[in-house]
Amino acid sequence: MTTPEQSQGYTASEMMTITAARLLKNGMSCFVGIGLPSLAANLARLTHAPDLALIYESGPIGAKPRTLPLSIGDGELAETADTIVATPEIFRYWLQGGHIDVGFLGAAQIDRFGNINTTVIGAYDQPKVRLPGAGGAPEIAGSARQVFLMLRQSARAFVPTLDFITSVGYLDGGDARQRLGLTGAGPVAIITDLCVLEPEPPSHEFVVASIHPGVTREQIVVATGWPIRFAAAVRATEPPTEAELRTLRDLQRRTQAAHGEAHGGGEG
Amino acid sequence: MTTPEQSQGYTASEMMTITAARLLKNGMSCFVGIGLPSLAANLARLTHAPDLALIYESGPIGAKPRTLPLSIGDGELAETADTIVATPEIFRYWLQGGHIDVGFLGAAQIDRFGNINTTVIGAYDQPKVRLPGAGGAPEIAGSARQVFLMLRQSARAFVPTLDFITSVGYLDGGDARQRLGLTGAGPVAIITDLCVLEPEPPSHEFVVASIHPGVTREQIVVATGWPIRFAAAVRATEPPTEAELRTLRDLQRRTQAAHGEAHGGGEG
Amino acid sequence: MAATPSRAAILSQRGICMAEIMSLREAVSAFITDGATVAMEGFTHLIPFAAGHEVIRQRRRDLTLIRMTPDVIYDQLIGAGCARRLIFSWGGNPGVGSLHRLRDAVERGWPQPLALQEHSHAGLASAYVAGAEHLPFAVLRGYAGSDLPKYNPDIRFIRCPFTDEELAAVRAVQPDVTVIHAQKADRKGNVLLWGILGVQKEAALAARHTIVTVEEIVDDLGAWPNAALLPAWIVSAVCEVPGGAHPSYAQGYYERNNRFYQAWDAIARDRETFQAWLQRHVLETADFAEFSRVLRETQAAADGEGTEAL
Amino acid sequence: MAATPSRAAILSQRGICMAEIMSLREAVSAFITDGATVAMEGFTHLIPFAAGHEVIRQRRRDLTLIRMTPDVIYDQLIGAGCARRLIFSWGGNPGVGSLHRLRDAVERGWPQPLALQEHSHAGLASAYVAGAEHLPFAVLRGYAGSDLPKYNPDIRFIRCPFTDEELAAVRAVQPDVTVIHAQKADRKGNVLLWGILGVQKEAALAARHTIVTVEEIVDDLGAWPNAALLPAWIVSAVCEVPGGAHPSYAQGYYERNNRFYQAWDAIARDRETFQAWLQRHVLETADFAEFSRVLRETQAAADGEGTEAL
Repeated sequence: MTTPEQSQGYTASEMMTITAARLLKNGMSCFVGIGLPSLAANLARLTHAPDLALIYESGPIGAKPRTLPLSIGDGELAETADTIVATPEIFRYWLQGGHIDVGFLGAAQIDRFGNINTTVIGAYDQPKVRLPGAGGAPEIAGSARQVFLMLRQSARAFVPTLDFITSVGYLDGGDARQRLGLTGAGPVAIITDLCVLEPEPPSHEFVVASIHPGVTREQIVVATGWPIRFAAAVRATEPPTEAELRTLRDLQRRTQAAHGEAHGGGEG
Repeated sequence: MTTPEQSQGYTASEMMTITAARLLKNGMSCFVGIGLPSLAANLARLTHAPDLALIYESGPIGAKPRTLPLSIGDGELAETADTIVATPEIFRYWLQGGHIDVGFLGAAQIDRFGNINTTVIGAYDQPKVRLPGAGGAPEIAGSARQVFLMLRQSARAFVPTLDFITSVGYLDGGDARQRLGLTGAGPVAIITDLCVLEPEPPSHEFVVASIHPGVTREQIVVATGWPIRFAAAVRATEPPTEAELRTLRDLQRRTQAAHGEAHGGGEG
Repeated sequence: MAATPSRAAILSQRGICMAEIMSLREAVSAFITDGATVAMEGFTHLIPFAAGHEVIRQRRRDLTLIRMTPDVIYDQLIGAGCARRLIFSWGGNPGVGSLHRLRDAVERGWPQPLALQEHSHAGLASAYVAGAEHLPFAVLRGYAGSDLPKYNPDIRFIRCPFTDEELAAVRAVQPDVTVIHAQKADRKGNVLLWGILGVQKEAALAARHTIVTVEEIVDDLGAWPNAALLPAWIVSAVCEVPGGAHPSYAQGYYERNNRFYQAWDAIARDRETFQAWLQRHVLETADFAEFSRVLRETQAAADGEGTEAL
Repeated sequence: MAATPSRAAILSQRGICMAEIMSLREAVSAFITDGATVAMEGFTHLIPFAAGHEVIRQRRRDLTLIRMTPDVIYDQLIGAGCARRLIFSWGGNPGVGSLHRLRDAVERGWPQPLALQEHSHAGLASAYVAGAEHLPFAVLRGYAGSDLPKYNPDIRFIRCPFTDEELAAVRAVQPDVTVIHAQKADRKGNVLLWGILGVQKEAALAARHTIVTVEEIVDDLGAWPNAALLPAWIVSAVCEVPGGAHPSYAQGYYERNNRFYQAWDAIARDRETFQAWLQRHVLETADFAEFSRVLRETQAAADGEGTEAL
């Protein structure tokens, strides 16, 4: 039996990465975490957004890595950056200062209002799984002008209630975020391997806005831990172009050659 | 008639500068204003304190100027410094951070507790003379581990009551400074062209501790706007050595040749 | 000063920012309006004199000027009647003495009264940091025992929420426009500066718009690691103005003209002398290149006469 | 953490500070005591692994460890039983996954319980800044809506004295000892670093004592303008330890050993494997040079066997 992926000539992961990359506009400044966000942002830079300015929390501004970094502070980022500033400056002058157009975040758990958990599964004091923790996420979520969230969709990750709120989306919805006085607009899209979700005003609950080719509504429902809703007019995600796929695969091939194995996930 | 200065082979200004320079110990870090403090600090560096680290508020750390700067940000300071940091860093990380051993200040007016005025003569809102203002002085006076004050002694400058307190010494004396919670110990010496004054515990009123050669007590009394007191055991300032005078005059000659005229005063 | 919400509103409305390379005349005309709050920074080094002259030429009025050390650049703007308010921390002619136009405005209200808001260097530098950090205030160990807080409502005292210690707080400065001079920009508008940096980066990041004049525009900045570089996407306009920091200096390009600073004392001391100087050198010249030619002529004539009248 | 007054007291008692060049063994022995608060910083780049090993060799106990990204260096210290408390902001193996020794200590109290104080990067970076600035706290736009402040008493919320806006405050971190690795020092003890700088300068300036390991000690640093340079008079000890950041990297000297980070996952996942590794590579080696020799041998053997057991 042929899987949908094989029949389509690209994987769900590739569709997710390419969809995320397309959301980045040329000339934007983008605060990038390691893993999927870094992959998508660099794909955008290598395709339609050559002047996308990539900022990594370790200090590089305007990094143009030829291969994907394994860690957030790889030498490749430092060597290709326009400049490198100290970490407090990145967070205080550049992110908090209001100069980041897009913040790109992943998560272990996410809820219907785009709040995320990267801290702990189970109780904080008696964790079932101790996750790496906050990193740059809480302030990226608060201060970037817009936030894109990017993670694989599953009922384990898309939960009705987070075990721990590490970083906020729209809290419990409505104007709750606005009342916090955050300077950034919050998450405007969740990009998954199945679809793109967008917040629906006025509740700001995330609903399915665009479905990737070959994916069914049923698949999305099953992969979501809450009763997921669909927008009135759901779009069909454009399939990857030849150029997008080629660039993405070249980037991953170069990276694999450099690091000796597939690019790992996680911030760092 | 021969003036005492001529008969001594050096001027009162030279005695003042040399006395101030002697107070600086090798290896100290010294926050330097332009004018007399810069002259004295560089003399110390060129004589007994080669590893004196000079910090200028414009950013140079470890400046080793060959000629005296006219302004606090001369290229000569930048070119000879170990490094140059931004001005906020100088004040927040280095001075406030507690890394400055000695702060060196001048003043237009000073009182018996070592408080100084560099802001205004007359009322603040209707000034008789508008002086340049605070500059780095208030926080140098507060945060340097010790402060040296340096100015020519006259009843116009050594006043019973300041028109404006720009920067504090011991306020109204006793433990008033301590109660402010300042991290630095405050002024430990006022070096003038006539003598050295030191704070007398427990009041911290400045009294004459050392008189320069050829100066009489009467001269000091006349040049002080309050009833100046003398320490129980007043010392006699050591006259300049040949080496001190030669180094000082060489420095001033080099400076004059570089700037085309005598070194001006005032911070900048 | 702009309140925080309005800046946030502006940020959220702002499209993608990217430096445009344009003439200084265009930049001043596009971004500096009457009544604006303007910071022209540069601590002795890289003072944007050319931009100051252009503001005078375009006869901007009622500006609130921010600068740690007003220096001769603001003495000229104040004497030319461009300013109604000054936020500063040390107002002298470095190594020379008074700024006479500043004093005339403060002491005698000529050509118009000048309201002062006065800080220490540490206080104003911290206020710029707060502006760059998009915070409404900064905390410092400062002003304790000083009379300055009595006259500046933007200095207050707060308590540490952990130790209850008392500390000073200063309100952020958030200029409408910051103007700085730098050594180089590339053709995309990325800006490189080095040497004494003052508060230029903070002033640029704190402002809604930043105009940068540069000594030269090059293909490749050739920046070293950790260089002080302002990316094109936080800069509004880049203007090539060689010598544009004169009589201040640009490390690697030319030295400070100390002689001009000394001569300024005599020029600025007297209202008529100042006005004649301003007329001939700034108001009657088309741009900084012409200013520089006229200045060289006056200076050569002064050399011939052995006087200091520049 | 040290309260502010005691640091002020120490500062006022301190004589003239000047770096001494000494061996890493001497430096750890002289400055790091049981129970001390220690920050070993370096954001992916320049992580002071050699110093971490030396602390394990000298069997220090009950340390409070501070580090934004604990990384493999703290996984080793925690697994070796040196720490009782960790202040951090992201605790993973970068690009690989979990830090298993950290998780074992937190989830199962092995080899001893580890108390966590947890920040965001912005929060902990700001706490270092406050430490460097000798302020008891820092203000930031942060933590709004997050659960982190519920579990960290060193995060509170304050109001702006000018605008009444609510902002986060974090207590300063002031390590007893900060340890960093840098590229170069000169013979006086001035230290130069470049590339990714992390919070090293802040951590160094915030500490009572700073130990710096360097790739090499040279006659002339050859620093460019505005370089990240720590003068000898804020450094306690400089130790020449070539390769001392491995498996992290030193820009201009060697690259990150990504393979070691990947292999660490298997080593650290199991208590016995970890203990055997620690015994053979750290506890039974005399210094970092010997560690490096042993590691090369293990690595060569693993290559021969085609396994990842380093």
